[in-house]
Amino acid sequence: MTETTLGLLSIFVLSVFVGFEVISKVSPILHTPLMSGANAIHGVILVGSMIVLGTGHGAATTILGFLAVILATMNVVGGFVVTDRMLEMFKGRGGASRRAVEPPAGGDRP
Amino acid sequence: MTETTLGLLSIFVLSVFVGFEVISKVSPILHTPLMSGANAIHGVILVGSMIVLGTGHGAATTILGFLAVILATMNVVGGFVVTDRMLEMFKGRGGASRRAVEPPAGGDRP
Amino acid sequence: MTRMETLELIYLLCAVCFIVALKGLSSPKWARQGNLIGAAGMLVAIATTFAWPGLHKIWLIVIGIVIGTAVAVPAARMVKMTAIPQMVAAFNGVGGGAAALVSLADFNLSHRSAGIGTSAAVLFSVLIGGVSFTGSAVTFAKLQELMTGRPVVLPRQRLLNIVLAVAALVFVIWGLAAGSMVAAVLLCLAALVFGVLFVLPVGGADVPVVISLLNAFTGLAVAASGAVLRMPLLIIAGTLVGASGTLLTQLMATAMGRPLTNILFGAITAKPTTAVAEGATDRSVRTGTVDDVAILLAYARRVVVVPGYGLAVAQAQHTVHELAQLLEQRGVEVSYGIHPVAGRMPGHMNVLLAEANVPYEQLNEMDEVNGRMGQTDVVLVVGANDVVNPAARDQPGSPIYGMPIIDADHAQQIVFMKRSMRPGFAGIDNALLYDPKTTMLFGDAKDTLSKLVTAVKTA
Amino acid sequence: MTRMETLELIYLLCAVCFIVALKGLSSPKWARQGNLIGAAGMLVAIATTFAWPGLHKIWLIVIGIVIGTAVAVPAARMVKMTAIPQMVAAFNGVGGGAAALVSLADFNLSHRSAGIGTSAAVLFSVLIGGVSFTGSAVTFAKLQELMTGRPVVLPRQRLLNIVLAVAALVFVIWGLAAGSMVAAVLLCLAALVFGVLFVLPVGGADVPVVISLLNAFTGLAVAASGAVLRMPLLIIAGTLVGASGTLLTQLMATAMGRPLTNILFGAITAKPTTAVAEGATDRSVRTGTVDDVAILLAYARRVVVVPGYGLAVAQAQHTVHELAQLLEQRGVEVSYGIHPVAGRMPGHMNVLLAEANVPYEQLNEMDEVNGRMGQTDVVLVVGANDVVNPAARDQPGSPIYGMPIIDADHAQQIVFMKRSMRPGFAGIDNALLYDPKTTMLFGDAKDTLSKLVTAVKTA
Ligand SMILES: NC(=O)c1ccc[n+]([C@@H]2O[C@H](COP(=O)([O-])OP(=O)(O)OC[C@H]3O[C@@H](n4cnc5c(N)ncnc54)[C@H](OP(=O)(O)O)[C@@H]3O)[C@@H](O)[C@H]2O)c1
Ligand SMILES: NC(=O)c1ccc[n+]([C@@H]2O[C@H](COP(=O)([O-])OP(=O)(O)OC[C@H]3O[C@@H](n4cnc5c(N)ncnc54)[C@H](OP(=O)(O)O)[C@@H]3O)[C@@H](O)[C@H]2O)c1
Repeated sequence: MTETTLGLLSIFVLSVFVGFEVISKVSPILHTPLMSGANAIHGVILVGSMIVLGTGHGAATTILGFLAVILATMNVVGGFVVTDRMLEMFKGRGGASRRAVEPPAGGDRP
Repeated sequence: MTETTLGLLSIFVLSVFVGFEVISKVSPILHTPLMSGANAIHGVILVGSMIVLGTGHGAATTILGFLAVILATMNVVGGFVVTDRMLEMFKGRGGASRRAVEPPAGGDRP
Repeated sequence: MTRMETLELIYLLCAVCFIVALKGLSSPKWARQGNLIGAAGMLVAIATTFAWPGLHKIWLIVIGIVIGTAVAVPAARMVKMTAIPQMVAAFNGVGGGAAALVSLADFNLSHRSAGIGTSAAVLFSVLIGGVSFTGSAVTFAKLQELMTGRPVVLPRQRLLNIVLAVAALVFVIWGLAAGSMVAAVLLCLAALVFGVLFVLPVGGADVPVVISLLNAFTGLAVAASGAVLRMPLLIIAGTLVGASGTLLTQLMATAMGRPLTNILFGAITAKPTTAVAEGATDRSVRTGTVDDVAILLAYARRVVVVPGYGLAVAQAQHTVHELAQLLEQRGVEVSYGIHPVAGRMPGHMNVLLAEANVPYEQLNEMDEVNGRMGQTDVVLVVGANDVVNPAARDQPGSPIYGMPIIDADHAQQIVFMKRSMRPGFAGIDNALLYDPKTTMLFGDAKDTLSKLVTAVKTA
Repeated sequence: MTRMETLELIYLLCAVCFIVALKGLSSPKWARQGNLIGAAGMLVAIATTFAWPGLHKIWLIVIGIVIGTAVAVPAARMVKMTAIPQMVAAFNGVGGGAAALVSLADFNLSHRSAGIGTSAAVLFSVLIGGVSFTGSAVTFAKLQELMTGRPVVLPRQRLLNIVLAVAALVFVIWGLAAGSMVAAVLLCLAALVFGVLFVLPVGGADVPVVISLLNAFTGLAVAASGAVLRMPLLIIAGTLVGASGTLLTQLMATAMGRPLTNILFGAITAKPTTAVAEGATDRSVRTGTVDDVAILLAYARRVVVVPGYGLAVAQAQHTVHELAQLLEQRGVEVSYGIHPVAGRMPGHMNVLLAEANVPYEQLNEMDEVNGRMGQTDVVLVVGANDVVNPAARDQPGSPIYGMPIIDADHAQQIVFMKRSMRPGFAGIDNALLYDPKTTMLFGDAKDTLSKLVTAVKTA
């Protein structure tokens, strides 16, 4: 990858704003699923783990990378599955009650 | 500048999200000042105009760049001044009424 | 850190200022600070640019900035509150023009070597910036009443549009394929013509929505210029405005109760409307005296004031507040019914009444007052017209049909303060003026209100 | 487009999926779709990575992924709803560990040539990732009751903390100055110890807030690893989680009514509390029968059900809903008072009751029920304890002092369903159990509720 340091810094700064803004309207009901979903998302470190393991050399790097792949996979897979299980509970609700949960403004479409 | 095309694209995409999210809670009272303030912000094209004029060469570029500097300056200066004039009107309000205007959630700090 | 990296770092901080500024501007409490933070970021960005490696013609740059400032500051300072929308339009248009010029100027240097990505960004910026430039000029002319506020559809406009679109497409392909400067210039000219054609058919009442849209356009043009120059600062700032402007346009259109496509293309696709309310002028009108109305108000239990554009023209906000205070001292419950598009810009009435120190609690939104309209004794319509026109509910053929209105006709009595029977912004007749429940008080709103204040004092 | 650019473009789309996922997850309507979009983006990102130029040891990678999946899927599928928080903690901890390992592994290759910026990112990622790893392990142990849920302060913990901090600082400087792998490994070890010391003093009731904080930590560690590898995807995703996790932590702490610093460092800085409620056990308790309570409920006008952790343990959500429906058929007004931190995770009760199809309108937030508590005849506390403990209002020395509670003591009658007089999560006595207005119904919540249903039917 050839991004400049300042390019990466810009991406970081903008992501901070997106991260703050995007969840600023969350209802307390969803605190736990949101935390769990976010938890799954940082499992993207699996991509980094794969690259380090797959392009590195030497025993130490291979061992560290292999461990990282295992741990990161647990993070990703477990994270999404557990979040989905939690959210499954909400699905039983009918249209009416679902509408009541929605914030009134139109701005909540993902 | 040496950013890669994909770095710039990432910055663009993230900015789209920031732009949408950051104003999604605006109250109708503020539509016009917000529009006017945003108008001033895109006056940042002045920076581009200065660079094109200052680093370019040839008569055509100089003329185009010089015109761009004038127009962009009008955009910046006029934009901020007129927005400030509009917002000045709101300042007369006391603390109590101001609190009433505020959205209840704590998420509105800039 | 190289000098360039230092510059980029400062620019990034400026970009953060812009984000914080937008965030501030969308909260009543921090709006003013937000604007100042944006201005500070801009100042730093401009000052920093003087340190750009290899920057020449410093004096020319300074002269350009001085000229621009000398034109803009007096204009922005002198403009009357009621003329602010056209001022915003003007400042927006020059920004779009600048974005197009920057791309053209850069292309003039680089077009032989430019990659297809850069060429695309140049052409996009030229196209959108050009549309924004002349489009804003036409909105300015409409709002400043240099031309009619009604939708203007040129003969054969559809054909013209199609021809233009084809031409633009040809120039774009040519520009992309050959990196040709000539194509870019021709595209710019086409964009300028297209900007005019785009805004002409928009009815005056919808113009603010178009200003907001053109504002978003300029943002995108600036972002594209940023891509041409490969500057993150311009990309971030331009995209921010492009995205937030698009959302804002949508919010405004919603407030007017009209889909965006209708606003933009309504006049072109419309069938000639049958003149629904024609011949209504021979209906009778009840004219009241100031004293009649003073008594009506003084003995009412609940009064709703509906301010409109005429209040702004007459600068009657302080007087209306005086009247309201007087009535309240007499035990009358007074509130203001603020239509989201009363006046000539969204929030116009709020700004004016805030200037007159009307307490925020008394400013009710449309839905609130409508809910209690049945229990309202008198609606005092001060220089408003379209926002209480029942045609928006009743007459599907009307240009304002579908716009939510303040249901003044559901109250016991309606008092209109205006100077004549002339229609409002939308240029259509208002049946409510002829309603048996309505009393007309002709004259300038401020004059009439001062007289009312005196009369209520003695009532 | 080069192959690398194609990969980067796909990664950018995946990053967009993650943003959309977070946005979906914060809206009740789109939460589940949001999670699925996130999962889809992740799948694409992982699949794409197999096309990374020069990727070797594919089989080792696949084996790693298979092992990880084989461990995680059953764990995530089998876990009981009540144990979800510790599950989240565990998955978060391994993520932090992976981030630290990735940085270490990359540093192992590059440390001789790494610039100071890269070294700093490595050290940051190792430090934060390590803290998150052992910190999460301790929270897991606390919640899974492998150790006490009470705050644990080691002897001389302050001294230990200072020593560790100094050591970490030395390793950081060493690592930065010399790009030393040894320093990085030592820093990792220090971070692992520090993670333990960081979470031990946190009281069990505050653990979910700490999980959220560690979640944000892992996000930042992943972002730092992304900076090491210069991968925008990791930076975006990690930062998103870091930022939103920080905000979420703040929101959760607010819901518990306790400042974050108090939660994290309260136990270390606290003076030894005088045992305020000791010796209270000899006070008398009124035990009721199911039939008494059935009559009480059947003839009440207004009943508020306050569910708590015990409801989840007993899996009594369906039974309580049955009882509520029965009472409503008899004309009793029933609503649920949901405390934001009832159960073991925020929203725990909402999730459970939604599972039992309780209509959303009946789920009232704390403030709503408190407002009408004076007009409530019976509060039925089902497996809750701390969330109705008046000590949070009255006893400044209490560990839960300052937490907003449901004011069950303001109602006419209180009925507690629990198995014993044992305290709840916070491990403190509840004076309300001894209140003259209180009736105790001992036993498993589900059993007792089924008996109540039968009794109410015949009442
Ligand atoms: N808010 C926005 O965003 C925005 C922007 C642009 C356009 N618009 C459109 O503008 C209209 C706003 O409705 P509105 O009801 O506020 O205004 P309006 O429909 O334009 O009516 C204003 C009325 O004020 C009267 N008036 C003018 N000067 C006056 C004075 N000195 N003293 C007393 N009366 C005076 C005029 O009648 P006389 O001439 O008889 O006195 C006119 O009928 C809507 O059609 C809206 O769509 C809104
Ligand atoms: N929501 C969160 O985010 C979160 C996370 C972690 C901790 N916490 C903390 O957890 C506490 C939550 O308060 P809470 O009132 O919901 O719970 P609690 O204070 O922990 O009390 C739960 C009660 O349920 C009873 N119980 C357990 N199993 C039962 C069963 N099978 N049948 C009937 N009763 C049973 C227990 O008493 P017996 O043993 O006598 O039956 C216990 O007193 C707060 O301190 C909160 O800070 C909250």
